[in-house]
Formats: sequence, C-alpha cells, structure tokens
Amino acid sequence: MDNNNNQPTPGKFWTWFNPIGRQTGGWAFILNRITALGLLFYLSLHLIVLGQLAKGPAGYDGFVALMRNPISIIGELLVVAAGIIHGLNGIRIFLTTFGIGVTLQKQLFYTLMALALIIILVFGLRMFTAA
Amino acid sequence: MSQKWNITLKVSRQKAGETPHFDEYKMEVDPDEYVLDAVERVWAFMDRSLCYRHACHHSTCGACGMRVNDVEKLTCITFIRDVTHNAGTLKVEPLRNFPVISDLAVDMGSLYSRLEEIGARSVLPATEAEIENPPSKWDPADQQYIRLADCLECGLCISACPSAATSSDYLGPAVLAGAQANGLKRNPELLEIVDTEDGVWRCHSAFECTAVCPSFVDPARRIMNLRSQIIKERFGNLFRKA
Amino acid sequence: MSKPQAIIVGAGFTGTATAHDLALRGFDVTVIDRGDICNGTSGRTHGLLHCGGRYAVKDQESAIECIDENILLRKIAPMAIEPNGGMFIALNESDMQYREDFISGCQACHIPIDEITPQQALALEPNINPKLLTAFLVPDGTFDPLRLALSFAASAKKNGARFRTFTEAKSLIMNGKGAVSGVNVVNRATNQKYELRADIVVNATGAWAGEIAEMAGSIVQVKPTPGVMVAYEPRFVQRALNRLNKPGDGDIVLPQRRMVVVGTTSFEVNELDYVPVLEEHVKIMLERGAELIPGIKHAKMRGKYMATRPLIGGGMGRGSARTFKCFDHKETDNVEGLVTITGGKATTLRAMAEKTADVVCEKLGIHSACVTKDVPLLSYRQYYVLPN
Amino acid sequence: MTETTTSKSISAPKSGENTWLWLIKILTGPLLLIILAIHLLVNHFLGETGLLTYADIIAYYRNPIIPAMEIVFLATVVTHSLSGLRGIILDLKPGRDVLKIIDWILVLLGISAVVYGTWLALTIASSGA
Repeated sequence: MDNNNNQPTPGKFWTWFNPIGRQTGGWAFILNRITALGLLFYLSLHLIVLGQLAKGPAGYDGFVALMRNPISIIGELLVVAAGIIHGLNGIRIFLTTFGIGVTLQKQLFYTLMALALIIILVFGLRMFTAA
Repeated sequence: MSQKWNITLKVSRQKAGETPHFDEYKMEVDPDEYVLDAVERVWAFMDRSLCYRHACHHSTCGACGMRVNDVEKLTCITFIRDVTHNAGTLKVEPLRNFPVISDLAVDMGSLYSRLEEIGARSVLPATEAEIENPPSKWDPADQQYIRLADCLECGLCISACPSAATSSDYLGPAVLAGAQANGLKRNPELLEIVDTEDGVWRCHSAFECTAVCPSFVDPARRIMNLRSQIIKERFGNLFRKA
Repeated sequence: MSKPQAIIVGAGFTGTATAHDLALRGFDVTVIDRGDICNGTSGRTHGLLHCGGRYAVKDQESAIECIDENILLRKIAPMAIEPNGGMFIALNESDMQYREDFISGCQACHIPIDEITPQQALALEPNINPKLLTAFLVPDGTFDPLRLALSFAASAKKNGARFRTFTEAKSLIMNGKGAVSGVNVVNRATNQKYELRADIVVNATGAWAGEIAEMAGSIVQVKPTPGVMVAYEPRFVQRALNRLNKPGDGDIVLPQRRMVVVGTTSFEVNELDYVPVLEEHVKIMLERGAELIPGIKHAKMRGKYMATRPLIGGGMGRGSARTFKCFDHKETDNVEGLVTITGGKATTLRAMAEKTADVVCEKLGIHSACVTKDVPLLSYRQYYVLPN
Repeated sequence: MTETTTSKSISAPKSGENTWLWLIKILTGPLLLIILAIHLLVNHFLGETGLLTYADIIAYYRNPIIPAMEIVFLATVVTHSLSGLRGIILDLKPGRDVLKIIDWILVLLGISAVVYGTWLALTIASSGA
C-alpha cells in the first residue's frame, strides 16, 4: 500500500531496478547498480577467500579444487561479466560527465555493451576450456 | 479523418486517503487524437468525478503530464496512435514522486518552490535560448528579444528519474537544468546549492529525464554541463586561494 | 465588522484577476473551480497580448482596452510575457485596401504603429511570406496563459485569497428573499460536500456563465464560440504575425517557446464540456498559416486544440464585439448577491477584474479604489509556494 | 484538498558528496578498468590455464611489482566501491546523524580492508622468497 501518497521514499528502492517504462539510459543505470552491488558483495567474499593463501598450499588448493565444478565457474563468469559491464558502462558515465558524447549516450551504451558481450564470451570460452 | 479505434482506457483513480485503483473505460477514439482528449472525454461524458490537470493543450503550460503505459508523457501532444493500437489498452497514471491530489492530478509544489529558490528564469533573452539552429548571425535587435524558457515545469523528468524516487531531497533534473541555464558565473550563490549530495552528484546518469523531456531542455546534458562548471569553479577557487 | 466576503466561481483569467483585485481591496476571497487553475478557455487561449491593432478598424472600444492593458501587463507581469512586438503583413490587394483603414484606426486608438518595407520586414523575420506587400510593426506580445493566471492567483493568495480547486459549484444558496448568499460545493478530490457563504458571489465562468447564472434563475446571454488552433515546430517567427485585414480565420501566427501557433477559427456549439477539434478547421489553419509563413506547409504539427470564447451581445461570430460585460443580476433579473463577468479577451483580464470589483464594491457600499494597475504581480510559482 | 506542499527549502549539504569526493569516485573508475584488465588477464590467460594453484600464485608474486600492483588495485577498488556504496546510501536519504555514523563505518571498513590486503600480499610475497 502506497501510504505516503506517491511521494519519494527510501522504501521505494526497488523502483531502481524496475525496467518497465525505462529507456536506454535507465537500463544502463539498472545494470550499473546491480553489478555494483554484486561486485561489492563479491569483493568482500574474495578478500576473505584469499585469506586462505596465507594458510599455505593445502587450504587454498583444496578450496580451488572445490570451485572447479561448472556451477562455480558460471558463478565466477558472472562476476567477470559484472566487472566488465560495470567497467565499460563506467566509460559511458565518465565520458558523458565530462561532456563527451552526451548526445550520443545511447549509441555509446549499445556499443560498449556489444563490446562487453564479446569480452564476456571470450572469457567464458577460456574459463570453460581451461577447466 | 482516420479510421476510429476502440480502446480501453485504464485510469488510475484515487480520492484523498484512498489506495489507488484502476477504472476502465471503453471508448471509441480517433488515433490522431491526443491522450488528453481521451481523458477529457471520460470526464465530459463518462465519469464526472475524474480529476486531472490541463490548461494549454499544446505543450506550453506543462500541466498535463501523466504516465501513459508506464512512460511519462505530456498528454496534450501524445497521439493515441503512438501509444496503443486498435482494441488495445491505454494505461494512464499520475506522475510519480509528487503527492496525488486526486486521480491523475498531482501537487507539484515541491518543484515550483525549488525552481523559485534557485531563481530559474521563466523568460530569458532570445540570444541565450540555445535554439537548435540559431540564425547564423543574431540581428542586433535580437539582443532585446525576450522569450519564454524551454522548461515547461511539467515534472516529467522528476517522475522518470530513478534517483528522485527514493530521495525527496534531490533537487531533480528540472531544477538543476534551471541552475545550469542561469549559469554559475552569473549566479555564484548557486554553487553551494548544486554542488552537494542532493544536487548534481545525486544524478546517476540514467538519462531518463532527457528521454521523457517534451520540450528540448535536455536536463541530463545540462546536469553534465553543470558538473563541468562546478569542477572549473572549484579548481579556480583552489588556485585563487593559493 | 470583519472583511467583506466574496466567492469567485471560476479560476480562469477573470476569476484569478478578480480575486487579486478584490483581495487588494480588503475582501476575504475564496475562489472555486471544478478543475485546476485555467482548465477551461483561459488555459487554451491563443496567447496574443493584443496591441489592439486587430480591432482598431471595427471595434475601437476593444482596441483601446487592448493597448492600455497591453502596456500595463508588460509592467506588472513580465515573467509570463514575451514582449517582442508584432507585425501585420499585407499579402494581396484586398489586404492593401485595408491599409488606410488600419492606419487611421490605429491612430484613433493611439496604437503606435510603424510601417516598414517588405525588405525590412524580411530582415527582421526571414521566414515570413517573401511576397508581402507591406508590413507594420506593432506593440503586440505573447503570453503564457497558465502562468499569467497563476501570477494573478499568486498575488491574490499573498493578500489572503484562498483557492479551492477541484471544487465544483453544485448550486447557489438562496436566502429565501431572492438573494444569493453562497454556494453549495463538492470537493471533487475528496467527494466532500459543503457550503460556502459570502456577501457576494462572482460568476467568472466565461463561456459557462449561463450555467451558473441559471442556478439563480438568471439568464446571461453568452454565446460560446470555439476556435481551433494548431501549433507547429519550429519557432518560425519571433514576433506575433498578423494578416493585415479584417479579423478572419487563421490570420494570426504566434511564437511560443519552440513553436508557432496558428489561430483561429470560429464556430458555435451546444455541448461545452468537450468540443472536438474539427479536422477541416485544422486544414484551414494549415492553409492560412502557410500563407503567412510558407514553411508551415511542411512543418511538424506539435498540437491541435480549441478554446471556447465567451462572446456576448449581439452579432454573429466575428461580427460580435470582443468587449466584456459585467452583469449585476440585481439589475438584470432582480437577483441580489450575484455578479457575472464574461466576454472580453485575455489581454483585458485586469480591466475586467477592475470593472467587476468596482461593481461588487458599489453593491456592498464599499469605497475602495482599484490599485491593480500599479501592483507588480508575484512570480507565478508563488501560487504553489504560498500556503492556501 | 488543495493544501500546497509546504515549501521545503533546499536542504543544506549534509556532509558534502561534493566535487572532491565525486572526483575520487569517477577518476578511480578508469584506473580500475586498467588494473582490472591486467588482473583478469593474468588470472585467466597467463600460461595454459591462468593462475590456479597456490604454487602459481606464489611464483607470480615473486616479482615485487606484482604485490605492489595488487595493493594499489585493492586500495583503488575499495575507495571506488565504498564511495559508490555511499552514493547508493545517499539515494536512500539518510538523516544527517545516521550518515555521520555510516561515514565512519565506511572509512573503518576501507582502512581495515586495505590493511588486511596489504598484509596478505606481503605474506604471500615473502612466503615465496
């Protein structure tokens, strides 16, 4: 129930992620925010996991071996993809903020995302074949 | 006169204190009519209790902003043809991020008072109006031309902005665009208002404001330009102090 | 004795301007409207701040009202006006024959005009029809209808007037002695019904004036006469462009923001609350507009709409005078407590309000002079900022 | 029912996500993009399979530029992500006092992450020596 009568409220944070009715820049915003939160979560996990390195080879290699199943690799690929999308989208934000390509931000977004897709595919191939 | 369409108009209804719900009106429309015409006919012939705002009917007053099929539109210039099809539905809701007075009418007081506070100009010299294809050379007489600003103060940008949805403190695209049009050089007092977490830095480059702006304001571009102005100002101040 | 109380029905041009005038004269004013400010005719006005040139030949009373009010409004409401002047252009022999009458008419009405050559005209406005035969510069202007009304409303609010929008007059309260003593209203936003009482009720509903007067058993002879207007992109001209001839269909093109608006036509209707925009009238606007500005022929249409003028008095369509009239229903139908103001044009809204407030004051035996000529209006945004 | 919204005057800056803080966020962005590219390429494309085993990593860290780069990477990524997180939190319109607490938490989090990472990088580098 919308008891604050249609006014802005922190409780509406879910609308950040609502793609309905949004246009190019809005989708970019959604992608950017989801990947940001995802990467932040991953970064904390990553740091904790790397702590295993300090414990010597046994602990770390054991963990790595545990992570060599396809589901984990897909998870890892998702992280890589998030990083690439967030990073390339960041280029759009960086450029437009400094007044470059503001009128071309849609084309910029599509180009960068096409690039992101290619890079993600390359990484995906590599990660699955290396396994 | 084109072939008539039969459409279902789904209108968000809400009297004071009520939870909003949709009422459906089946009606015959001309696809070359505007969404506002359909809404107006609901009031005139089908349901006299409908509340909505409108005035000029040709995109100069900014009163008739609504969400049409989830996208912010100035309904007086939105052809029915462009937003639905024969036998289709047309969902009409009030703008987001403004308190609803009733049904489709919202109270845009917050926008107007902020525009007032930053001193956004409603009229400005034609030479400053950033016309798309300006005459190659302004006639000397043009220097005196005063014209109404592009911003209709319709609130579409504030309804579309994801940042504005959660923070009522965010100045919002229209206000920042007004500040940009005034210029920091000429209005140094604006610097402390726009260079804050509720000012230009609250923008997350979603460009939704520009996507929905019905009147050439391009608020996103103006926000980006305002950022450059601020950075210049801040670095300038740094060296001036040193 | 507390302040005299007035209810104004209708928040269009006359309603808001009368509220401003009465509030300045010490009235306790409540304005009601079934919609928001300017939802009827006023909001859809063409937006020409007349210099009177259009009426200088046939209707000099209106012309003089126009030039006087034009000068005043520029001073008191600069935030809603593009004061860029206007141009009358002649395109054929019939237009040229009108030239002499136009010059003498404008002189008689003290409208400053300046005849310029076609070359000079084209230098100022490169997009007008290059085949023009002569041109006159006149002190026309353009205004933003909603913002002009809001400026009056904001100023009224500052002086204590209350605006009850989305509040519809259902019936007039009669005191049993044949006098109006208030209005039964319903708040359409809350469905709340209540009574508003006052010493005087001002019917400022323009084309709808007959409907409100009828609630008191009175009759107002107002002939609602809609006209169609069409907006095109881009802004072809910087000045209001008029055809140098008798007022006719589609003979004015106004710049407004990034567009030009061609207007208007004239027809009669019975159903007032929704008047369709007739396609054949849109076509006329395109043809007539393109005569003044050839570029319009291939321009992008931005909007088509109509507004219903409240014409009063005799005459048909263009023949009727464009002046306004304030009816004291005590005099017309022996109904006390009700005054109707209708007719007129947007340009003369302040004068209409002055006249109405004069009648109201006289009826209530209040001696208070009009000062609206000298009071600059507040910014229209203050209407939303000031508490109600 | 036409109460006008009480004019809410433009709020004074809370603690200034102003030019400087924001510049830090946007400028660390491209820097990260470069280091991240190296990081990802090294981890996935170095040698046959990328860096997978403990031994691989130890060997890789033997070059002193590597731990230095990883520390810079960590500091940058922590700065960028925590200032980004602060931006998201600001979207939720925290009160002035709450924001002050959040700021401290973020600063502490950031410092401890960098200290922890530095210790880790130096430990790995020295274990291979």
